[in-house]
Amino acid sequence: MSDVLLANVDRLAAEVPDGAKVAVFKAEGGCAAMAATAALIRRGVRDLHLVTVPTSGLQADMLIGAGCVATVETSGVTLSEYGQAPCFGRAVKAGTVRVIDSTCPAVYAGLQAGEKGIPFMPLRGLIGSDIVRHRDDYRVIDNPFAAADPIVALPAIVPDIALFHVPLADRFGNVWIGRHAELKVMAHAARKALVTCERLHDGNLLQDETLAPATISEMYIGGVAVAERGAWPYGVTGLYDDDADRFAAYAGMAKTEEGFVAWLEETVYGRAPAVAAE
Amino acid sequence: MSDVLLANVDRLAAEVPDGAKVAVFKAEGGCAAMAATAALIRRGVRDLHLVTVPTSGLQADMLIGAGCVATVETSGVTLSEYGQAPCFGRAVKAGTVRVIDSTCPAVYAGLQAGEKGIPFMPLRGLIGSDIVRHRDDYRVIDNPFAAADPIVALPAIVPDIALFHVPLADRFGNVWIGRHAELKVMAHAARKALVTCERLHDGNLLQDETLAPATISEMYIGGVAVAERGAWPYGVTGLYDDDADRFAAYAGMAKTEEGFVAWLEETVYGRAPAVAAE
Amino acid sequence: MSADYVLEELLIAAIAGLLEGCGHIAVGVSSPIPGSAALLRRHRDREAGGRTRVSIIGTTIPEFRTDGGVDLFDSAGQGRVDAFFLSGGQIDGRANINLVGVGDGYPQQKVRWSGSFGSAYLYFMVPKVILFRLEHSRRTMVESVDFISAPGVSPPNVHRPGGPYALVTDLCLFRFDRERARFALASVHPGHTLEEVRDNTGFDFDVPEAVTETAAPDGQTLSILRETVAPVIADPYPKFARRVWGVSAAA
Amino acid sequence: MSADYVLEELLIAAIAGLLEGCGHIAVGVSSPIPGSAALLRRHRDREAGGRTRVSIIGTTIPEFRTDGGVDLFDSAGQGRVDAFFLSGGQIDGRANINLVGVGDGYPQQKVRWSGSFGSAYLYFMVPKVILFRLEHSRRTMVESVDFISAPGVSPPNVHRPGGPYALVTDLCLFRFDRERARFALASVHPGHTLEEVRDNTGFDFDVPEAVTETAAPDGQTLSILRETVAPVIADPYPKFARRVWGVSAAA
Repeated sequence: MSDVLLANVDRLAAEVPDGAKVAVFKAEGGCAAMAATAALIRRGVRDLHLVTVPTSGLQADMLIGAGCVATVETSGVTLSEYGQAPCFGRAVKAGTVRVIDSTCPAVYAGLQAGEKGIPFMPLRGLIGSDIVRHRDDYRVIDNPFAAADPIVALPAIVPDIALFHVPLADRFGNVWIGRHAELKVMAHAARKALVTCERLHDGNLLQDETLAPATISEMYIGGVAVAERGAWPYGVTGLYDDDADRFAAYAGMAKTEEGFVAWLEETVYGRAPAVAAE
Repeated sequence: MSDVLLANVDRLAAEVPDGAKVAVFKAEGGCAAMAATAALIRRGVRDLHLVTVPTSGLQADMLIGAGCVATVETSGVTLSEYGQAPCFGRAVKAGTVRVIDSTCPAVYAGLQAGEKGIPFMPLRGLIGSDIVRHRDDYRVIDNPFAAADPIVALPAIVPDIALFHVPLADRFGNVWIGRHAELKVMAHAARKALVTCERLHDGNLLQDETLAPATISEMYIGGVAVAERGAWPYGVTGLYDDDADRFAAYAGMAKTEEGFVAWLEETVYGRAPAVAAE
Repeated sequence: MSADYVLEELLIAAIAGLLEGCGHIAVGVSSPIPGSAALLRRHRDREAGGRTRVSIIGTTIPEFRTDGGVDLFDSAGQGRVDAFFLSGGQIDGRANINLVGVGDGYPQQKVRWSGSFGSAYLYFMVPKVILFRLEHSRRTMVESVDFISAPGVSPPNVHRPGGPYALVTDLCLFRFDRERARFALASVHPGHTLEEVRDNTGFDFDVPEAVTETAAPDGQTLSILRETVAPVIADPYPKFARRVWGVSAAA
Repeated sequence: MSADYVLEELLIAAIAGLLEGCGHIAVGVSSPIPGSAALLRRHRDREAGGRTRVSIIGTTIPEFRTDGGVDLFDSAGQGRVDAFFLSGGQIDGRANINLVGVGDGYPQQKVRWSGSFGSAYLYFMVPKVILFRLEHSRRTMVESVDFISAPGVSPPNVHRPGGPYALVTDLCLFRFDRERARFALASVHPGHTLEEVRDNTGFDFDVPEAVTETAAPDGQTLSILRETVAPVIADPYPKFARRVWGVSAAA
């Protein structure tokens, strides 16, 4: 459908209302929609309920630092080899963001319940973890097929929006996700998916027998915008590498609020660094 | 692993012990392992618990007719446009096969529970169906997240063996399934998958960025045998068509036990039809 | 005035009318008439600027293809399928359907059919399920089915966003009242009568004061069917398209 | 006699010993030492005709790649993962691990770490979980963690095929007794003492009569590490391979 193809990432960001429950994908592999994240910050989105699938890094940290996030439901926010996520840590300690701790397979299982249209998914493990103790939305139930066998029931996660970046999309709104099968779960569970892509594929992805299996049908897609290098500073497998210098710069700058603001000025608003008065 | 690659379909069939719970895939699209099915009949396998994922046609009908099956758990056995499945119908009426009626999404959900290693999967619908009334392995439980909201809990399905046919496999035991994503669920849920393929792929399927997403890792594969036209008389999308004449012949011949035996002679044992004494 | 048409075209046009307002229509295997109706509906909606989507299970046309069976049922569970078609070897007056077999003593019934397929789920989850059965007789339209593959109605506490909406046969069109759990005759096809329907129906149903005749397809509808729908439906259903319209699949 | 080696090589060899008998070893992100140990184990097993499989999360080497995150956790749920590694900002004497933060008043603790990742699940499902933490101090080895990301032991009615097997630090190697819910010192690394371990451990643990020294890697092991393991582990962990072995990824 031609109206799925949006003009640019700012047009895509406009589709995310304040207060939306937004699922974002883990950093590795280049599926974090970073150009769209900058657009969300520029648009000044507020009160997001961020669900990291199942973890996040720079993307969640920037959104939290920029004040876009009311709640973050996550199995982990980290800059990995570049250290702890500074804005996330500050905001949790200050209580300016509500953190809902989860564990990776519970995020996937909750989304799979959303995908299947079932109210909950049972999952092994978890019992005795303080995650469960603090989650009043989990239930420990009896396995109906065995005696005295407790199991955690996880409520379905149904994001308003799944936001991610892919290598390829077509003009019909179909998107090709490569090896990242979890993106299908995310897109199916969400009310709609908003997607940035490196480039447009000529023709219909669903018509290509080798690309179709890793293609999400336009039925699930609310909008696609082309964003070349849209995962930067993350790399996209086979296309470009992580920008190690920028990660190191972020890890340093975001240690202070002032430094984080300067980072936003440079990378989100595209304004040259302010020259210190001498 | 080189010992995953087996010499031929008869060697593959030898991996299926009597009494095994074997999951087979629906007929459409060419994933029914028909050459391996003939090998199973030749080997004289007995007492199979057949799980059709979620339905079957000629494959289940032949195995039942040949006396290989003790139990068939199915959402439907049919020759589609060629009519009802004759051996299945006869065996159910005679009580020589135990039929466990299911419904397609319940088969998938049970396998997904097996895939996730959880004891059960909740599923909407089903309540009030006689399927549920006759399945003493289902439970109707209360949704723990709502008051007075019954929902069916389906026990995990864990086949001993998943048996199917694919277009491509490699020497490491990885198999490429194209659009048939359900085969991943089947292979993951089963203790091991036995697979026939049209041809071998040079190199490692997991190394090809476009083929890898639809590839099942050798971790799940117990054996692969090359079987060119291995779905025949079913067609394989893009390679060869359904053999309409053979289906019509089967529908006619299998109407009687004698005719079915003659069909086996021709197509399973490769013996010429007996010439009637004149 | 209406042009010459065949029964299939009458049924397709009638079903397309029932599908009004459905954003996503899914069609199961071996359903050429419902499939043609869905395509007719989509054609009309697109001419009016709509985005109606049709999934035809088993087709190789990418536009109509689902992402496999799991995806079809999951998307119905998510509420993304607005209309679907079911049939039954037996259908009874409470819209229970039977795809399993005839007779007592299940599982060893005297007639065994294929099985229930996805009916026990989709009948609950899809808002507008249209029952379709060409053979309208006391053998198929029974007072009470011998096996409930999927029930027509459910107790109020059972989660059920979907259910039966209408029943289309070779004789007539019924609408289903979910509150009352009863069929009401909506229209009788041209050439048939209320008496004929009564004689061939094993269940009791409501009859409105003035029973209308099922509207014959107009010339424009027939043109769309023969010129636009036929070559598309010929891909999944070549025999049907050849028999009804003498048409082969579009290149 | 043993050749010159670095601490990393000692730890890799010790962990490889713990992995004996594991058919499938999975390694999480940011785990170069466990990853190298898994590759050493696999090398040895293959030389003995075994089929040991290693999955290293985050690598682009197809052989070590999982089919995405859902597949990793599901395969652990199916019992297809025999060994995994976890760490903790805090680890206590009952093998509880904390990846969330330090201090009271959760969630507003005085130190906030990243989060629990998959620990609350994998710790239950993987038969042999090896805890690995290079900093052995009273800050990390505590009497009782401030937040239980994943518990070391569970009541007998809780389904738990997996759990802690050992704890490897820069000072020593503990084994974990699941019945008694206690660590027992297994060996102290060369150059360190029992007293040093006691001084730096905030929890009580068992000490066998004769505490052994962690075996130094022999020359053959060091050859395998430097010639076979190093160029492979350099793909996911280039900095580590360069620092420890001065080696870059195999072409």
